[in-house]
Amino acid sequence: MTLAALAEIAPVSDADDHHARLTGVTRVFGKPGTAKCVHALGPIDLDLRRGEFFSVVGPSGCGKSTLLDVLAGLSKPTEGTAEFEGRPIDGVPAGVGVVFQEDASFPWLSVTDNVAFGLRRAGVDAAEIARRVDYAVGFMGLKQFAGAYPAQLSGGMRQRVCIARTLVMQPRLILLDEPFGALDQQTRLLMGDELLRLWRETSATVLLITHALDEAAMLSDRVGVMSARPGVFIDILETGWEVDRDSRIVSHPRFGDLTGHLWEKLRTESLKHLRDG
Amino acid sequence: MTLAALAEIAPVSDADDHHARLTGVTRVFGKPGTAKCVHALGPIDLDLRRGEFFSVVGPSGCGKSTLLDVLAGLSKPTEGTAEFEGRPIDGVPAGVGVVFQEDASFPWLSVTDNVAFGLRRAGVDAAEIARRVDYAVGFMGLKQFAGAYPAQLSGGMRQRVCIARTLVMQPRLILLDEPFGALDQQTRLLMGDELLRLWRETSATVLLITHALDEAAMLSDRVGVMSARPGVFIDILETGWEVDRDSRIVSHPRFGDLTGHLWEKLRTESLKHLRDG
Amino acid sequence: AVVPAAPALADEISVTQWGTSMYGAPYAVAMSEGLFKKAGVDITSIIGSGGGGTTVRNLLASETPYGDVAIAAALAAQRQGLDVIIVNTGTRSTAEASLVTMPDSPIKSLKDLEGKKVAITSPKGVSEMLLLMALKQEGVDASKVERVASGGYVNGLTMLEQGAVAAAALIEPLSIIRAAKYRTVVNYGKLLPPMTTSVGITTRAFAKKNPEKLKAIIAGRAAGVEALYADPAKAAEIVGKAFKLEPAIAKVAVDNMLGPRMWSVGEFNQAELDRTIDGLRLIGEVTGPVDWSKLLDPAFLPASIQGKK
Amino acid sequence: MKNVLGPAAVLGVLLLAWEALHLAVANTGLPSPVTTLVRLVGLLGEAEFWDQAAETARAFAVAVVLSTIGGIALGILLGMNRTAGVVSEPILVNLYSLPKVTLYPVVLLIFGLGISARIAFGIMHGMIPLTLFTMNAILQMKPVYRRSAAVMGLTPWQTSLTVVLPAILPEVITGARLGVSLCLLGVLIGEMFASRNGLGYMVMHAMERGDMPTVLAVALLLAVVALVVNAMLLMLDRAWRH
Amino acid sequence: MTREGRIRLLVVAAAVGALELACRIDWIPASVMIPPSAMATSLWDILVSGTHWKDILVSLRSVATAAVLAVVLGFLVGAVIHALPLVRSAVEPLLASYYAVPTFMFYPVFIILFGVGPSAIIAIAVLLAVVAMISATLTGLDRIPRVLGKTALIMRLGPIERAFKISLPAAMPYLFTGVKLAVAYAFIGVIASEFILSGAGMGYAIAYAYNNFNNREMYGLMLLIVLLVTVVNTALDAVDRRLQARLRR
Ligand SMILES: Nc1ncnc2c1ncn2[C@@H]1O[C@H](COP(=O)(O)OP(=O)(O)OP(=O)(O)O)[C@@H](O)[C@H]1O
Ligand SMILES: Nc1ncnc2c1ncn2[C@@H]1O[C@H](COP(=O)(O)OP(=O)(O)OP(=O)(O)O)[C@@H](O)[C@H]1O
Ligand SMILES: [Mg+2]
Ligand SMILES: [Mg+2]
Repeated sequence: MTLAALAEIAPVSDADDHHARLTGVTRVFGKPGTAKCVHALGPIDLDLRRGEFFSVVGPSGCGKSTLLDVLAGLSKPTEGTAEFEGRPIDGVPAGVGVVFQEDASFPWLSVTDNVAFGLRRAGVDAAEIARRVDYAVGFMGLKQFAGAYPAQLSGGMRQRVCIARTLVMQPRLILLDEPFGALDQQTRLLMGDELLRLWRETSATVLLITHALDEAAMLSDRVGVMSARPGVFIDILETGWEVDRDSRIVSHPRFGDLTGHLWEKLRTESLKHLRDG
Repeated sequence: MTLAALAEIAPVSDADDHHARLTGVTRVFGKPGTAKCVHALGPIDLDLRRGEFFSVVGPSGCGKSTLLDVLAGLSKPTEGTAEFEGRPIDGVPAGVGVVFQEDASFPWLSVTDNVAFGLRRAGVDAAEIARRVDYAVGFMGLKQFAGAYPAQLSGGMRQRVCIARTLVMQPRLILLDEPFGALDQQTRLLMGDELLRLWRETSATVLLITHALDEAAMLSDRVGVMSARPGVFIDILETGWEVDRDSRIVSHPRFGDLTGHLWEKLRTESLKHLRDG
Repeated sequence: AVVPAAPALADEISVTQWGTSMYGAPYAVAMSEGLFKKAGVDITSIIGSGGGGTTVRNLLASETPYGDVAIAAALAAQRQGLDVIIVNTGTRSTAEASLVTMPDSPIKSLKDLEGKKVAITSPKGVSEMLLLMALKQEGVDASKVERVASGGYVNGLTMLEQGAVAAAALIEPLSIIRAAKYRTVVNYGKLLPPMTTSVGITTRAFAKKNPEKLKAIIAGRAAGVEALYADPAKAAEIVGKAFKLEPAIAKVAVDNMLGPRMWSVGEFNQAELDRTIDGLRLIGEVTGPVDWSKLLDPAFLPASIQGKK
Repeated sequence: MKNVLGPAAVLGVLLLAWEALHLAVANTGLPSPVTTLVRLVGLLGEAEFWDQAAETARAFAVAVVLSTIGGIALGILLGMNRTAGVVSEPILVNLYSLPKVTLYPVVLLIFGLGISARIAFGIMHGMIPLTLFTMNAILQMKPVYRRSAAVMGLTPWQTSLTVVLPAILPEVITGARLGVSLCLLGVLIGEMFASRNGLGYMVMHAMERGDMPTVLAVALLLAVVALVVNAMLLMLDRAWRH
Repeated sequence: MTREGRIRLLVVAAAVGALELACRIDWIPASVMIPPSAMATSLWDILVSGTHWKDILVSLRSVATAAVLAVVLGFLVGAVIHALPLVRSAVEPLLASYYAVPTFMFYPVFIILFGVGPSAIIAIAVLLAVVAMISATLTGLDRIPRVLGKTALIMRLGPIERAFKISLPAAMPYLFTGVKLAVAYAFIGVIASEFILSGAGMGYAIAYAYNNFNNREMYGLMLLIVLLVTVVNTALDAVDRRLQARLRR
């Protein structure tokens, strides 16, 4: 398989198939024209296909988190439109779950209470809460820490708590903002395995933001490569993996091709960022 | 090229060629027999060849830093012997430079003063100090930040200051303990390029500890893979790269093979660590 | 508007050094014997305070703004434009104040203090005034006696014990409690002629609005003074209880005041007033002339003593 | 248990040092610890003492309640708006480090000599640290908590109650600990300077009479009470910070 | 000046203006408070006439002495406690509760020990201030990154050189926070003791003016203290901020 074949740009999928869609989205911070005005993102056109695993890679500060905020309804696009399941995004849409880059577990709650938090606020009945929390805690391998508090857990464990907390809400679209950024590479690859398992079991659409090329290459159906700020997609790559994959594919020859290709695209963009100190 | 060929275990090099050597080194913390006693490392046998670039990868807490401490003379082995340039290591040997995982730049000194710190103490004359500091600062791309204080720099920049500070002392053996652990992957790959350039220019022996398999695969002549605690080498891999390499080799097919092989060796070891939370 | 909040209890009056000094004895007696009630006013309790201006501030803030205060404080209040008038005399002797030294000290008289240090409580306070008056009376050059402000009588005694000063000001009942530890150099009550030391004051507005109540208070106090002189033993018992003093000490304290007739029934005595003003001039508290006509108002004194001057 | 033993040992050493001091400066009126304790026991048997203690306790309690409510409310108000917070912080810090006792006459002039002056003075001492801690806790709360709440579809009210409040609570408790201590200090200073009752007045009165055992007995008692109250808050603090 | 700085200035100016107005229209009676402008002229008169220079100097000298003593003692005690973990674990809970102890009540003891006068007052102030410095020293020594210690070893620094060239500068931002607090507490300790207990100094002068109904002089002196504290605080804060900026990583 040649690089040219890999780099084929994904065609815009037809309307029925798309789950979330950004059209001409830009985001500018501060008053336009003033010195503090930052053009952070866009214009971005993006179609997330229902059920796909889509990753976004890009240099630091290129607007990845901003993109996620727009999809999560946490931030309004300056221009363009964002829609989820056919409806324009206005406020946080039901059915969207988010895992943030920073550790967002609540230190004052035990693991179980953390995971149950959202369900309790939503007024789900107790038996159902118990069932779902049990499942999520078990799924994320947190059984033996169910009563522990976040301070007693490692960073990786805490991110699992946050993932479980999102998972119990049964989102149809899961947005993850560099959820494993603080972990070392080996742990990250293993967490990637669990993410894949979760994706397969829930059949949700997943958008993963990451700075790790190997993570993107290994986990995704498609990888979007962003330019330095203002971030636009300079490439969208189909990986062509089976649904039934795991971290062992890093020894697959195509994996090397993929990361190599991604790195080629990103090297100059990253250098731009690095030069600014 | 097959994996079998890659995985060839390095033979013990002959005495003239070795630069530093660990023989049967173990390190146990705490009183043996007590509950607090931790067998952190070993037994380790290691020969560092003069001028080679050797990387160590291993799961979290397997004893990598402990190994480095022994080589740096910061920690005495419980058993076994450590020698550098033919002499047993007792205290910090002259000619060894260390860059730590944590940011060790002095926040109260400017970049120039940070880099000059060691030289000033050693009583090198002013003109020579200026020359060497200038060179090192320029080499690490810090020219425009020469007067800045560490707090004004990004994490990557600060690590460069520490590298420059080690560099000016003209060490013959450079030990690096996950120096880019806190940086994102793309920045890390770029820093790797500079490390390679430095290694070629100084022709020092380099021992790099890292948790990033791609970093190890791309930078090293040899990669030592450690088991979970107590860490022992379960594999030592020759990469076979040219001396004149840079981060673009990540798209080389052998790069994928190397990382894949490393990951295969490490996956089970990392899982052991992850399970303990 | 920010209005000074008044204590809720009605008919509370203020007495300086209540509980520490003998100024308040007549009030204790009058309250205990129901003499205020007999005079037509119900005094339920006394607002005490450290003394000086605080007492005046307190009484200004209270519903029944009458108080027994040091004359210096009354003058200071008037000087600062506060609308107070003096309506009766409280005490007229300095018998409770003295100057002491260590038993083995070579200081025998005020003369011996030349070139030495003496502890007073605070600059421009009563203890300094009395010392200066006594020195003047004995013809000792005051500039040769260094006065050290100690902040309080006990502090002065500590300095004395540590040898930091040659003599220290002292006051009853402390001087009685510690009588054994020191030797008295001079008892001001014996050395200095009588002078007005405390006065009853009120605001002009209150006097105008409640002349009857004011008269009743003064009359009640006067009755207390008379009862005190009539039966000192009983008075000592009452004071001891009110001030939480041991009975024996209270007895001595009251007895010491009988000779110099410390408590005035209330009448004004120009000579005694002037003496105090002379003393206050010595410490610089009073500089200009004093216009008594604006300050004093004898109209509220009991008829029996109004004429006496 | 172990974390009581250490401080107890330190207190023991302090008592010994006191005794040594007493012996060293013999006859100057510094009572020995034993004398002081005897006096303290005596005091505890006097109705008069309890009256004064109740007076202090009342002022202290009201001051604590008011400064806690006021401090937290003001802290939240200032913390909700970054500009308000940044503007007011140095002013508050400056007020904190001001020797507030010099302002006591103003308090007296406004409130008179009653209990309200002492309460006001206690509040002046106790409220600022709480305001500062609460404000900073809100300003420095991890933004991701609020974002998480938004993503989970919480109403602003739910967010304040179930996320913001527990998130800032440890800081608030730390502030309260300092605030409570300073409240007590404020009330006592007020009583010492101008008052006719309360333990501060009692100490001042005893000082005037040179009654050192009483001074030290009351001071000791207050110190112990303050330490105990503080230790309890400290434990609450620790318990909350899992 | 930053936007916040300007707003702050405006807020303070508005508060002072409001006070001035409230006093001028007699909403606050003159017997309670005099207008800020009158406070300022009173302060001017006090400074020009020189009536209170002695008190001012006495207080400032006491504050300075107490602050220096507290900083030096606090640092030394802190360093010693830091080196003895057992002592530390015993002392630390007490340090945390320390401010609840009404230090002023021990004044008579200090008079016995140090005699009447500035020394006893300085002792109270030191007692109040020293704990802040001890705590800051402990924090500072704790927060020296371990890696700097290792770096010192790698550079083969001796213990003295290490203390002066690494430990001290690394702990400095924390130590300075202690210095800042120590100065503030020294101020509070000295002025408050003078106010309640003594016969000299600015604190006493204010109490005296209060007792003699001299509102004008009282408010002049109060203004002086507020200004002094503000100036000292602002200066220390500027240094503190600069040192803290180093730690922001
Ligand atoms: N609220 C804001 N106001 C002004 N500028 C902002 C704001 N939020 C983000 N920015 C700027 O927008 C740009 C994009 O920010 P964003 O956080 O989306 O980047 P990112 O790709 O997520 O970076 P990273 O990889 O570091 O997480 C950055 O330059 C950032 O400084
Ligand atoms: N001073 C010590 N006392 C007791 N145990 C120690 C000490 N230093 C390290 N250890 C233990 O020894 C083991 C190895 O530590 P080391 O820091 O060498 O691991 P590492 O491989 O560098 O880990 P990481 O990847 O997290 O940096 C760990 O389990 C650690 O807890
Ligand atoms: Mg981001
Ligand atoms: Mg390590």
